[in-house]
Amino acid sequence: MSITREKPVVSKILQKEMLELLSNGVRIDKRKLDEYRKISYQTGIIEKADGSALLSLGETMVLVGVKVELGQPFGDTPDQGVLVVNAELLPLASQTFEPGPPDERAIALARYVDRSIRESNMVDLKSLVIVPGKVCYVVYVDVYVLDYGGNLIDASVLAAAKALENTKIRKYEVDENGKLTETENVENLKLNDFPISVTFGIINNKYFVDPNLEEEQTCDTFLTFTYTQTGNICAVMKNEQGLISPAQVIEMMELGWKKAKEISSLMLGGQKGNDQENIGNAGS
Amino acid sequence: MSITREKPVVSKILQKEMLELLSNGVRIDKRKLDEYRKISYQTGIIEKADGSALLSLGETMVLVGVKVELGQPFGDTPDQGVLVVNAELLPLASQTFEPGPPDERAIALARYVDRSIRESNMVDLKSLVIVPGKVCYVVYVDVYVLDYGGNLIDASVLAAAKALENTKIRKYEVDENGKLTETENVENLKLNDFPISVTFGIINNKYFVDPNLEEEQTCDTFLTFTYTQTGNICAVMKNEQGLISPAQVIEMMELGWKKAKEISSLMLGGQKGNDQENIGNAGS
Amino acid sequence: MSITREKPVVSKILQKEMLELLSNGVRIDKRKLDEYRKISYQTGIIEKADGSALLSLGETMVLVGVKVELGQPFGDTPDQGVLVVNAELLPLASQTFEPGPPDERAIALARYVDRSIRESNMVDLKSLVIVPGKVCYVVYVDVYVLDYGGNLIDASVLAAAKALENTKIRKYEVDENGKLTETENVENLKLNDFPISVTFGIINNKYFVDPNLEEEQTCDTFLTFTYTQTGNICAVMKNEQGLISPAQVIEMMELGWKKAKEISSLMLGGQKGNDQENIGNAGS
Amino acid sequence: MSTKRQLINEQGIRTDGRGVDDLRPIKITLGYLTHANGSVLYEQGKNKILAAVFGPSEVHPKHTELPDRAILRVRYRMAPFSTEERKSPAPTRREIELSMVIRNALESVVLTELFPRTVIDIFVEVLQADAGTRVAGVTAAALALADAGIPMRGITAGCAVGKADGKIVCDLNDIEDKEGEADMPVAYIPTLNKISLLQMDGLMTQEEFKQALSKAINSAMKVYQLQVNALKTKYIKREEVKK
Amino acid sequence: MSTKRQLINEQGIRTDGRGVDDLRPIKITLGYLTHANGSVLYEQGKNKILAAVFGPSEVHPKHTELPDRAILRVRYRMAPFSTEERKSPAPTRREIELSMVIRNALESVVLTELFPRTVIDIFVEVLQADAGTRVAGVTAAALALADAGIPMRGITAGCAVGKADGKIVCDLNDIEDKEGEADMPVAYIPTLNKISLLQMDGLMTQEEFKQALSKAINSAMKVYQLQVNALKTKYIKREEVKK
Amino acid sequence: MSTKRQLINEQGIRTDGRGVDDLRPIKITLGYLTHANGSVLYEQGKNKILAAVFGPSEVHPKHTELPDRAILRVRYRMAPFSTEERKSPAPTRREIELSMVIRNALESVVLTELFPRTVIDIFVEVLQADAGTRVAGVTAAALALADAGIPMRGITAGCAVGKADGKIVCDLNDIEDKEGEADMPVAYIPTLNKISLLQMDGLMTQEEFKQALSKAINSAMKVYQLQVNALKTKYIKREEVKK
Repeated sequence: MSITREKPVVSKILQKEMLELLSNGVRIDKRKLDEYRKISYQTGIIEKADGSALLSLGETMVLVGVKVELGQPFGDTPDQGVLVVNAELLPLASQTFEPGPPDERAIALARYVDRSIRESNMVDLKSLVIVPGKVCYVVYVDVYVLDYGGNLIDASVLAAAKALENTKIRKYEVDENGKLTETENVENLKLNDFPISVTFGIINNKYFVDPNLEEEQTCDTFLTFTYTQTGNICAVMKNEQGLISPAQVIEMMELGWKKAKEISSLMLGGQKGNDQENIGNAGS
Repeated sequence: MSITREKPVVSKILQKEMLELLSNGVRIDKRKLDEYRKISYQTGIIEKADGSALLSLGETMVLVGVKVELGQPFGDTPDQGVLVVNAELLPLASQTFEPGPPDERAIALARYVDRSIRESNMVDLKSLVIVPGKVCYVVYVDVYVLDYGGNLIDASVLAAAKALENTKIRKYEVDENGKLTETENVENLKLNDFPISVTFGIINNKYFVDPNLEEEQTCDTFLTFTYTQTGNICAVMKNEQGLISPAQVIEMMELGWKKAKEISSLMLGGQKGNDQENIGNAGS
Repeated sequence: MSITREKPVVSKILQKEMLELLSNGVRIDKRKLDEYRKISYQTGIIEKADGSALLSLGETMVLVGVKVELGQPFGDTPDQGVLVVNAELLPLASQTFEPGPPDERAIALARYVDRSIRESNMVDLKSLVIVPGKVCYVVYVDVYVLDYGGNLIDASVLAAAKALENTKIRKYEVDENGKLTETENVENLKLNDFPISVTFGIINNKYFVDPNLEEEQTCDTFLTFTYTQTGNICAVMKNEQGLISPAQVIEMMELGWKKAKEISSLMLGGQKGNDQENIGNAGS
Repeated sequence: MSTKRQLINEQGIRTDGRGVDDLRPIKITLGYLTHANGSVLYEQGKNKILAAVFGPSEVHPKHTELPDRAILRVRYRMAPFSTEERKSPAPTRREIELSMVIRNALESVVLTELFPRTVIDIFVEVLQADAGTRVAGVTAAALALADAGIPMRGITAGCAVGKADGKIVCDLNDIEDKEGEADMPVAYIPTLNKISLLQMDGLMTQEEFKQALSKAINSAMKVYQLQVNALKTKYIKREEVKK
Repeated sequence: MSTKRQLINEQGIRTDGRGVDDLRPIKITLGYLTHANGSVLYEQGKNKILAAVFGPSEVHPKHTELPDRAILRVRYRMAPFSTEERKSPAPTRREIELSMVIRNALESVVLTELFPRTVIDIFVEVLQADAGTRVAGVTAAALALADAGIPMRGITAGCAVGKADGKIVCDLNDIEDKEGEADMPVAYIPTLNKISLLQMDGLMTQEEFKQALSKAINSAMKVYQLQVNALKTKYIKREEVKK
Repeated sequence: MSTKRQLINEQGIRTDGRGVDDLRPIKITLGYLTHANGSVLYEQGKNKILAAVFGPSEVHPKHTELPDRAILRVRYRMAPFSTEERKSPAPTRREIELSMVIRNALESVVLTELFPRTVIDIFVEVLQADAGTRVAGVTAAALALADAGIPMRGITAGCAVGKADGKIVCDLNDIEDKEGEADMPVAYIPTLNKISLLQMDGLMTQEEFKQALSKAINSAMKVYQLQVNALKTKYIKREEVKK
């Protein structure tokens, strides 16, 4: 059962102020309507993971760890490896997150991150087969939300993509009898793309990118687009209960691609040979 | 833990009227004590299932879908296929059914349907072995209660039997190395019998067949017999909390067989070469 | 989540009396500070188990059943059998035990019994391998708490050890192809030691052995040592929320060993060739 | 159920030496536990059933209480070591069904209307299983309720009958249960001449069913005598202690 | 998603004979169930979706009620026999997500503020699945809500569009869903010109996305006409009965 | 535990270059999170433990509150990527036990009586595990509680000692934990000279146990100094900001 949740109380005064500012094209934290908060990330900080990235987007902080294990391909895709995405809304990230197994919000988040990676064809699943139909790599992507300051989706998609980029896999040799031997070689995961997601908050028919926590609690609804590096759309999700006009959907799709290009240059900028902290600002 | 449930409230006036009518051998819906409500059924309506039947008994409606998959025989019966019965009391069937995993009522229903099919030897389990001890057919019978108007047991047993009668299985060829090849051939399940269950409601030492919803909420207790086509008894269950005298048990057993024969001729009447709607009335 | 539980209410008068007596070195049930309640046990009473022991310690009663099945060694210990300890705080043992899956208290109890057996090296896990890496014995130790009168840990460790001593395993022959054949031979489990646990209750910096139910409800905290037969310590656990001074920890460790030797002679006394009732008293 | 070996020989003797109408040895130990309000260890053949009762007690959560009577909470469980193959500790569908079946058998005999807004907890733990555990469980629960002083309309006595080698036999043992042709657990209150639990699975003719029901009632009467004796003995002991 | 066989032929005809903009046959049976307050059997191609509504009712547990409006509880489930391979009865992550997605689509159209401190239960049972079940579920739920007499801002009509063999096609069938390049479920309220559900996965250019959205809205309009006709027919029948 | 390789060489140097009494490098980052009332990232060797505190807050459900003090809720979890082999996200029995063990260690030092009818939530998330996580968790939780301004009787400092190659060593690393002969986690409150957590598994003589306890307390004192320094630094910074 999915059950209506009580919305967190945002003071009426704040809400009114927010709406007045918005009608003048400004936001309560002084950002412009199309301005992201500061994005920064570190990769490789969890040595025991095969790949990891800690990403902060304003006050939101997400840690993604990737583990690669051996497993069996699915029956209907014997020539592909397996990708598993899981998300945990840790209760220490927000008093509104309950301890316990992932609830519908965590599941929807994990499934959206999964779609963004899978449909963009980011991870080359065919390269993850070792013995077709028998043995393959299983790539576990665990999204750990550490601090919840709004816009979890963008932070999670970007952190997951960055963690996958950071992932190394151990190579195996297969002899003629199909027996596996672990080698000393490690390689990067073979990647085809780098998906970028852009989320809009919508209040009273006004939309803006990257809602922060207070905006998120006030918004009528949300719309997220994930773009490939060439500007294709690989995933879309409307979230929460409000309504959107078709015309605005198209406007957001176009503005989203503009923002995605900015974020992309930030995310891919310092990649080569550098696993250290990388701070940038996609805003303005 | 099995916990006493609050009985649904039936108005005192209705209850009094029901008892007065009963003492004159009549029921609130004008039926005689030994009269069933109208039974009708359709088979084969779920094309993606290997067998299916939608059966209504008065206001009660049950959909049974059968899926046949390959699996492994149990260790102690290497020469038999596997039969699995599951029942769901869908919350849309009644506001008294809670969403969630099957509760004790659903489990007891599934287990009674299982016993009726298994102990009547309806499904020839030995015919479901493909490679003894290794591969067999697993027959999943899923009982879906869509509308709850009393007497779920009879409706479920009959619908399950009808769905099994409607079930086709794909044949496999086994070569000398034990390798399986799917063929184009489909066959009917091999059946040995057709169990008929008859349920009695008992109030104030009066009994009658096929209680409807209001009667069910008023009854002290219930007694169900399942009969094979030759009049043997293959399953019995007293349900709910009241008491029954031994003499009445025997009376009901004998009356039950009379009703079972009537229901049987209705259920088996239009069988041959006809998977279409089949409406009949076992009452009077 | 581990959540603070409300302590059962012990009357203030009783509590006051208990403390006054303790300051004079006496206890509410007249025992001395270092005196155990009566311990008695019976072994082999569950014929369908491969080993069993029913042990009572004052009003506490614990039944342990051991089942030995075939299974697979863990990947990292291909040359060892498997030991699994489970504990159930049956709701009939105390109104404070809830029905349902084992809670944190039951899990902590099971894990402590496990550690006592495993770290003492009581069960020779290497002797439980049949085909290295492939087939081994899996020894299931199920601790069933029947009556809760305080000091479950000592009763459970002793009952588990006694049940393991009572355990017989069926021998298998392995042919050159690695095929197993069950033989008629049964043997005792190969044991290397017999762990004895000693639990202290601590109130107001006073400590005493083997707290009974009322003492347990009043204690600040508890400390348990498990000793091997040669006086080594193989497991320690502080339980519940109070504090202990380091000096007292060492005093208890030393006193504990004195008590362990007494209990040990009682537990091992009547062992040889005798599976019948065996009553003794480690106290005084 | 398919017959694999001879369960009754030419002299009418069963695999464990009993005649067709004989019950297995029964042993009743009332007040087996210290902390429960009522308890019993009930042994019938190799069955070892521990039953205990708590209450009437306050109901938590509050909204499950009933204004006009006590609710019953019944749990039937088999110990992991109670059966030939180890049973997983997680409750099976069978255990969930039998908890309900036992509760249904007890609801009408306990005078719940005397204790409105309370709960009576009944726990049936099968420590060793040897066929007929659900009716042994009802028998034991009735004894534990009596031991706890809970007023009842009558003492419930349970016994299973069944069919083995084509004959109706009383109080099936484990082999007869597994290899026989039918199993029929019955719980009966002799003082009321009423049945509170009745199930059957297997194959019987209608004539056999009649005979089986009659034999079940006779067997329950024998169990009832032992229940009454055990309760009397304990009551007399208590009275003697009082003097 | 990878194209494995031809989904649209040279004449622009799809595997099931439809043109790219055609919907599958739709059948609406209002009031299918007796006991629910509103219900419908909604069939679209081989999809068979049963939706039912109960309420507004009292909320249990009490603390989940809201002082200013009704809460919605939505459950979307697929029957074990609804798919090619049997689906385990335990809820999947997909079913949990879709229950939420459907609830979100309905929250803004139901006039929940008219029924403070109550709950409206909406059950969507997929008896047979044939692609597009979530939007068929929203369409069905909207009909069941109307059948139950729950006031709404407008009737929601759902339809999926997608991309197959490089073309945008309406109302994907099962093969197109599995082997096509993109799937885009949309729910739309024609009287408000608003979208209440929008998802997409697969690969589309921005131009294709625009085209797809426009085709989705056109398809939803067709569904809407059938919804309105079904509701009118039932309403007229009721009126006639009254005379 | 069986010794497989040399853990301490002839010069008394451990596999990671430490002497037997040396702790691993410790790094304390107070206020790591924005939304928790108190938080810390605690690193010890490769351990990365994130601890955070919320409260005192209202209790839901109401009936679990206590009239005379705050209740504590503690959750200890290991991230799936924190260990060599991926850990399933479902809580293990070990995590359930350790949540309780950590709660027990904190109950007596938090001044819960100051906040009746409230709850204090303490979350310990192991982002990377490298032996000794339960005591690192207590150390981190104490820092997060202090960071949240929750009054305590004293600051708790935890450290594990153990036995490797027959010697008592401080602050076991992962290899020593797995291949050593004993592991003994201890939490200690220096200002009270009291132990709040004590466990041991492995084999030690009584003499070794005494030595181990003494070394554990010395190690905890070192941890305590670092805790105090970190808290002072943050306090001074705050004061400076105020000026």
